[in-house]
Amino acid sequence: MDFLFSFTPLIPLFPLLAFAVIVLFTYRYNRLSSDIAIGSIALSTVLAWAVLLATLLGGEHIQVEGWQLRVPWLPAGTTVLDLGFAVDGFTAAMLFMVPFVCLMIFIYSQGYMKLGQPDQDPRYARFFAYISLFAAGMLGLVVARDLVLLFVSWEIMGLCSYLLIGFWSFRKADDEHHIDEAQVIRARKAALKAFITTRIGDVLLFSGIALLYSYTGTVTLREIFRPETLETLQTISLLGMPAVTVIALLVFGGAVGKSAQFPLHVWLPDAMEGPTPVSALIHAATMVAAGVYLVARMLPLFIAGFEVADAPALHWVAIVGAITALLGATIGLAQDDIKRVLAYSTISQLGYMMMGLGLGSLVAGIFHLLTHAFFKALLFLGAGSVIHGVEHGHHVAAHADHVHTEHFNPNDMKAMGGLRHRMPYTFVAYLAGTLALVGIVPFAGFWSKDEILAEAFHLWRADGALNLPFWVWLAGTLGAFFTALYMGRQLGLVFWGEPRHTAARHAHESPSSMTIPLIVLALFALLFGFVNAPFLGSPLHHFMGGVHEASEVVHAEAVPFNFTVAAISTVLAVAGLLLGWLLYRNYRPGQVEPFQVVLGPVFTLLRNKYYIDELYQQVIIRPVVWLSNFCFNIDDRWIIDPFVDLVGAAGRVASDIVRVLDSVVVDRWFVEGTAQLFNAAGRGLRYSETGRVQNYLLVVAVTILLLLGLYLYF
Amino acid sequence: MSSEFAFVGILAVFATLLPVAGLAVAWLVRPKKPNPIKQSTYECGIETRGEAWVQFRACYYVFALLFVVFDVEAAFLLPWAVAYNQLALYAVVEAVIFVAILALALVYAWRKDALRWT
Amino acid sequence: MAIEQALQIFVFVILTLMTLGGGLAVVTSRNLFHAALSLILSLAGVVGYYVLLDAGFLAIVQLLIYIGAISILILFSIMLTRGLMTPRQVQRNEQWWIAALVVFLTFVVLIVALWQMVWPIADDEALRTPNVAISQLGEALVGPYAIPFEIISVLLLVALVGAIVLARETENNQGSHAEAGSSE
Amino acid sequence: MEALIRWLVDTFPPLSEALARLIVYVLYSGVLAFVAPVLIVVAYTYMERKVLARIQDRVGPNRAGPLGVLQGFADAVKMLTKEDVTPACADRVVFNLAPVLATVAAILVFAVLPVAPGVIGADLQAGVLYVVAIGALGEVAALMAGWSSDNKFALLGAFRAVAQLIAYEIPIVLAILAVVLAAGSMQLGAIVAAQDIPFALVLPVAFLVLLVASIAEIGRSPFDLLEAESEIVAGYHVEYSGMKFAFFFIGEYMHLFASAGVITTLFLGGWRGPLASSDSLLGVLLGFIYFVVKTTAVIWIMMWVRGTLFRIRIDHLLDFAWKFLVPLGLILVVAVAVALKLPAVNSPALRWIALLGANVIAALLMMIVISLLARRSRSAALRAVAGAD
Amino acid sequence: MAIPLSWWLTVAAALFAIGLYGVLSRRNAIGVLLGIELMLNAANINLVAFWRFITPQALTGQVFAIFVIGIAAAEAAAGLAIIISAYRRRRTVVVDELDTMRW
Repeated sequence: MDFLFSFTPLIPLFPLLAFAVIVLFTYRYNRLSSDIAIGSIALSTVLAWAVLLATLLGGEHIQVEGWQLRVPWLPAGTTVLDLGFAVDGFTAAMLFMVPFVCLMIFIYSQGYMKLGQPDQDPRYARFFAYISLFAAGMLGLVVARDLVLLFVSWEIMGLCSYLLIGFWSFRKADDEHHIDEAQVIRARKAALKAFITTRIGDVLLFSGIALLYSYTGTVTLREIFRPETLETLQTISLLGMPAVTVIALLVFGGAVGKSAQFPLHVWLPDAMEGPTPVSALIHAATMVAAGVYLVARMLPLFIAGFEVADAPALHWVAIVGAITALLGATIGLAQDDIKRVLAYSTISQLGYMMMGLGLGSLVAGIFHLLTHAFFKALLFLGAGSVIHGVEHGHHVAAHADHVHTEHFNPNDMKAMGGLRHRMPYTFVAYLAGTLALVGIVPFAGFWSKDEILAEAFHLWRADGALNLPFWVWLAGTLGAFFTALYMGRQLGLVFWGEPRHTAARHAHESPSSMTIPLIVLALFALLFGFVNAPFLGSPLHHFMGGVHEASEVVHAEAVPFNFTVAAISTVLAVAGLLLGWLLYRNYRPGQVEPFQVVLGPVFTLLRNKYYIDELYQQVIIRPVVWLSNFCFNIDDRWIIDPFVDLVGAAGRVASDIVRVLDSVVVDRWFVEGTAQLFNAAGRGLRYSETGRVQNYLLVVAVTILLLLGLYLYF
Repeated sequence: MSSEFAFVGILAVFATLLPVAGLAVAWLVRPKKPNPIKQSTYECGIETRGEAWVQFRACYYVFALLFVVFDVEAAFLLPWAVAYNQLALYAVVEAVIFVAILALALVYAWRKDALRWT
Repeated sequence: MAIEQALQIFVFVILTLMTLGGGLAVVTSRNLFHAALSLILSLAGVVGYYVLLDAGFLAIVQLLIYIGAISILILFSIMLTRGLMTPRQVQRNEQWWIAALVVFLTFVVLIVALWQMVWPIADDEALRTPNVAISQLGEALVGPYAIPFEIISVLLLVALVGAIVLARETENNQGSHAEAGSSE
Repeated sequence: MEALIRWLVDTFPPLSEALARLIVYVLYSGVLAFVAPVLIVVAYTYMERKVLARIQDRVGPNRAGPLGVLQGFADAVKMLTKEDVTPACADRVVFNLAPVLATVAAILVFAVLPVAPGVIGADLQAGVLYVVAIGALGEVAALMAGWSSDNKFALLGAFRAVAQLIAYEIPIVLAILAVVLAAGSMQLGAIVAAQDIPFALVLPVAFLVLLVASIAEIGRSPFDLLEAESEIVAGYHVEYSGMKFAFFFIGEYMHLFASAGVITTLFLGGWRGPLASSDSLLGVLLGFIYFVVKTTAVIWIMMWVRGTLFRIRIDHLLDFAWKFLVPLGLILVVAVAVALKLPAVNSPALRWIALLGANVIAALLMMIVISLLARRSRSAALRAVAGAD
Repeated sequence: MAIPLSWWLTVAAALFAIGLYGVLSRRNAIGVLLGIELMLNAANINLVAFWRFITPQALTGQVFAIFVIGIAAAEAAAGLAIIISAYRRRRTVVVDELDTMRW
């Protein structure tokens, strides 16, 4: 048993090795580097599942205690920070999903990047290097035992997201791949935006970790969550609130940044500039999930806060989650770009997960995270193959009539339509993903979303008051309705109706390397729900629930299946889906958007994303720029330059004085004076040299006499 | 120690007595008829001319020099010779070097033809 | 023992007369040859001193080297550098009276120093048995004093070479001198 | 000598040991200073004339006294009565002092000679060196004589005499050094004791060198340039006449006997003979007889040499000394030193063989060197001749 | 032993003084050399006297004296050679006339 566990450190290591090998050696040979990347992630998947198997077999003890390995590596002052790997039930679950999804996406991107075809992406190997690094970062985060390794992998993911979003930003205009200059600029801006917003979150996270370390003296999660350390944290008050709450909020800030929750969600839609597999990998399955994983991992901290303070951090998590869910869902309604719709859908789903965690139920949140990873990855890949097909169609069209039409955006849904006949596999997979996302009964989405709503309903029912759980439940159900609405709209626009553009007409199915992963993901999206189906006794609950038994704060046992909640959510889901589908089934190009007719001004609001981007632009970016200009002026014009000139002038004056002094005093008095002195002395002494030996001897004798005399005298 | 030399001293006294006595007797006995001719320096009959001039020969001085050098060498080597039986092998080497260096002096004089009797 | 000591003192007095008398003669005599001979007399006196001081070997070495070699050398150089019987010159240069004064004062100072100083005379027993066997002397010469032993040989070599160069160099002058001599 | 002193002390109780010693010393030195010179001069002048005559196939002095034995005394009387002329501008003091010094130097050598077993004047620790040192006084006497007689020829003679004496003193010293190396001590008594095998057989080369050098030191026969009649007027004692000249003559003969005595002591085993031993009076007498016989033998050799060899020119004489005898002496000393230190040498017999071998090697080496030099100088001379014509 | 150390030192000092006077006052170069010889001998006497009275057992005194004699010999040889060559050159050995080294 233990032998299997010893593989854990290898899981993140293989992709990291792949990254190194590709970057250092094989960046020129595209096929080889992609094979290495895929091979490494496949190995990691196998190892991860072996570890999963070990934890399953290990039984209760392993699931709670978990295995850990301590490697002292960074001597920091007196304490030695040790790099540790830990696996428990919770980690095992993640280990099941993350590597597998990465594997599917790697295989998909091989096709997406058109390996071997004439217009293969010139920086193909580099792409695989980045995603391998990203996979290593994500896996490292999952198996990390202490905050340091967690933060390091967190940063790696941030870096990779920046690189991958901006992947098409280095393209030279003349490249035959028809990425236009505007695209390049947008990509560059999006990458920068993503990096800075997540960076804000990271700063909060880092300060949280720093505070935690300063108080508890350790970074290992296990030591932090020991009851007595939590007590000490509760007692210490910081900024008027108990320290544990402040730290929890800071950590949650990090999660908000990374998982694009309400205040810091602006970067995710823009992140769609990156290649679709990137979006799928980073902005659907793993990275954004990392924030949720972090909060889940630090849940005992939040719970400790829950006991003490009146406005505990946990409530804030739930509130932000709810707001984000509603926000994401509503904006999704008004988007034209196929990937942006999915992006806002991801934001709302993340909101759901935060709501789940906010209610204190780890299992609900994480279960939703797992299911969401599968069907959201599926949807993104599906979108990707749609875009791929449309692009291909556009090429064919362009060549056929030798006319370069004005710029054509393959992502624009308005230009698509009627693809269900042209791209059947993609259509089927996309349909499965949609059903799962919306939460139709037998599919994964239903069980996980319902779990959260049931949790909320149960809590609300427990104490009856219109308290937070009630609002959470309400937001959840409304969200579910809006999700179904925009997914139906998307289906109608993309797959139904007539192709509204020549490109759509010529679009055709993607190659097998892209469709196979779709099919596999589709299967998972559909069947994964049963992992935690209540009627099966919610096995996941047992498998993961134990982790927080120790904290016994929040009711850990699975919430009984609540029929009414399920009924309400399913009805709303089906209604939304049908409504969307009907409205947009045969939408003709140029026709006024039905929603617009229904919502009117609200629709334009939604289309502009509640003007949040513009708000930030005015409120934050402008003042900062002004401030920097101001400092520059102060520095250069009014303080430093004059000071330098002053020093120069002083130096010149001093040297003049010295010159004068030197010529007058030194030359005239000392030099000539001494020369004359010696001259005179020399002349005087000359007469003593008589040349006669005996005179000298006489002098010698006299001196000897004198010396002897002196000697005797004393 | 000094007792041995006592005999030398006494012998020296007696040795000087012998010629002094002899001369005294001779001085008493012999006829004394000094005359200028007899007292002139004997020049195989030829009148002496100028001072007694000696042709300065460098070699006289060189011989004296070599004599001094070898004399000092002998004085130094004799104690070594006396203590020779008790000394170990290194003594031989040292003495050989000593003799070699001074032989060098002789060789130098010889090569430089200083020994030539003009 | 009384006779022994009386004898020694008597001999000491005679030797002192010889040495100091010879010394004075060396210094004051007009004829250089007489000066050299009185030097020999003085050196003979020193030989006697060494005998009295129980340094037998030293006495003989002094006799051999000083009287046997050096005085011969001196006599040679006297005869070689001056014509026979040069007219009597006053042997004292003009600064002799200063020298006399200084010398006398030095002598006085030395004597005072001697009498004031308390010499660490060895104990009587050691005084009685002073004789140092010549073989000990030989061992010392080759043992601890090996280096001076070798250096003295080098010194003699150097002196000889130098002297020969100076003397020989006069060879060609001698030729000229001879003509000069004969031409006079 | 010690035995005598003890005998005296026993027989005359009032005598203290020191006083007895004093008396004995006075007696012995008296004998040496007065009796010995006369006897020696008389005997050996007679002997010399007889030997030379025999060599030149003539009778020699036989008029004065039976067989001419009294010839010596006749000479002595003649010397006493001859007028002693002192040159006008001679340096009177030095002129008179020279003969005295010459005689004293000769006599002083006897102080150290072990005439008979136990009978020795002063067995000095550095006896051998004393002999050499006293020899040096002779040169001073020569110089004094040459200088004081204000005679150009005398001075020239003195210079040559001293040059010769100097040249031959070094080989003597080196030969003696070899002997001291072999004997291990400088005391003549000890050297005699060390000569179980007479050193002449052990160190033949040293013996020859000493013999030749002594002959030259005395100024006899082949090297008698000093007072050779046909040369520059009888050397430095040209201005001497009468008794002063006699003392030079006595000095020379004493020096002859002394040198012979030294040679016998060093090389022929001095008084050692079959029965000679210091315990009995008879033994002492026998020792003395042996000593005199050996010394006479050596002197006879010298006279024989005088009779046969021709006179050597001054520059050959000096070259022979400096370029042959001195190098030979040096090589000899080194050879003996090395031979003694050879690891195998432990028993006396082996020492004898080693030393003999060393001497032979030294001689051979010298022969080779000399022949080389000779050939080179001869070829040079030939070239010069060839070049000339 | 009859003669105490101080007598020896006195005699040596006297000899030294005489030698010094000779060096300072003789007109003839060789005269100066004779003076030097005297001074050297005076030093030697002191050396041997000290050896005899202070460290009779040690050998250093005598060995030193021998070396001094040896060195004196070398010194005399060299000195006389210089004087002779000076005589050849200048036809004089009077020290006063040999003063070319003056200003």
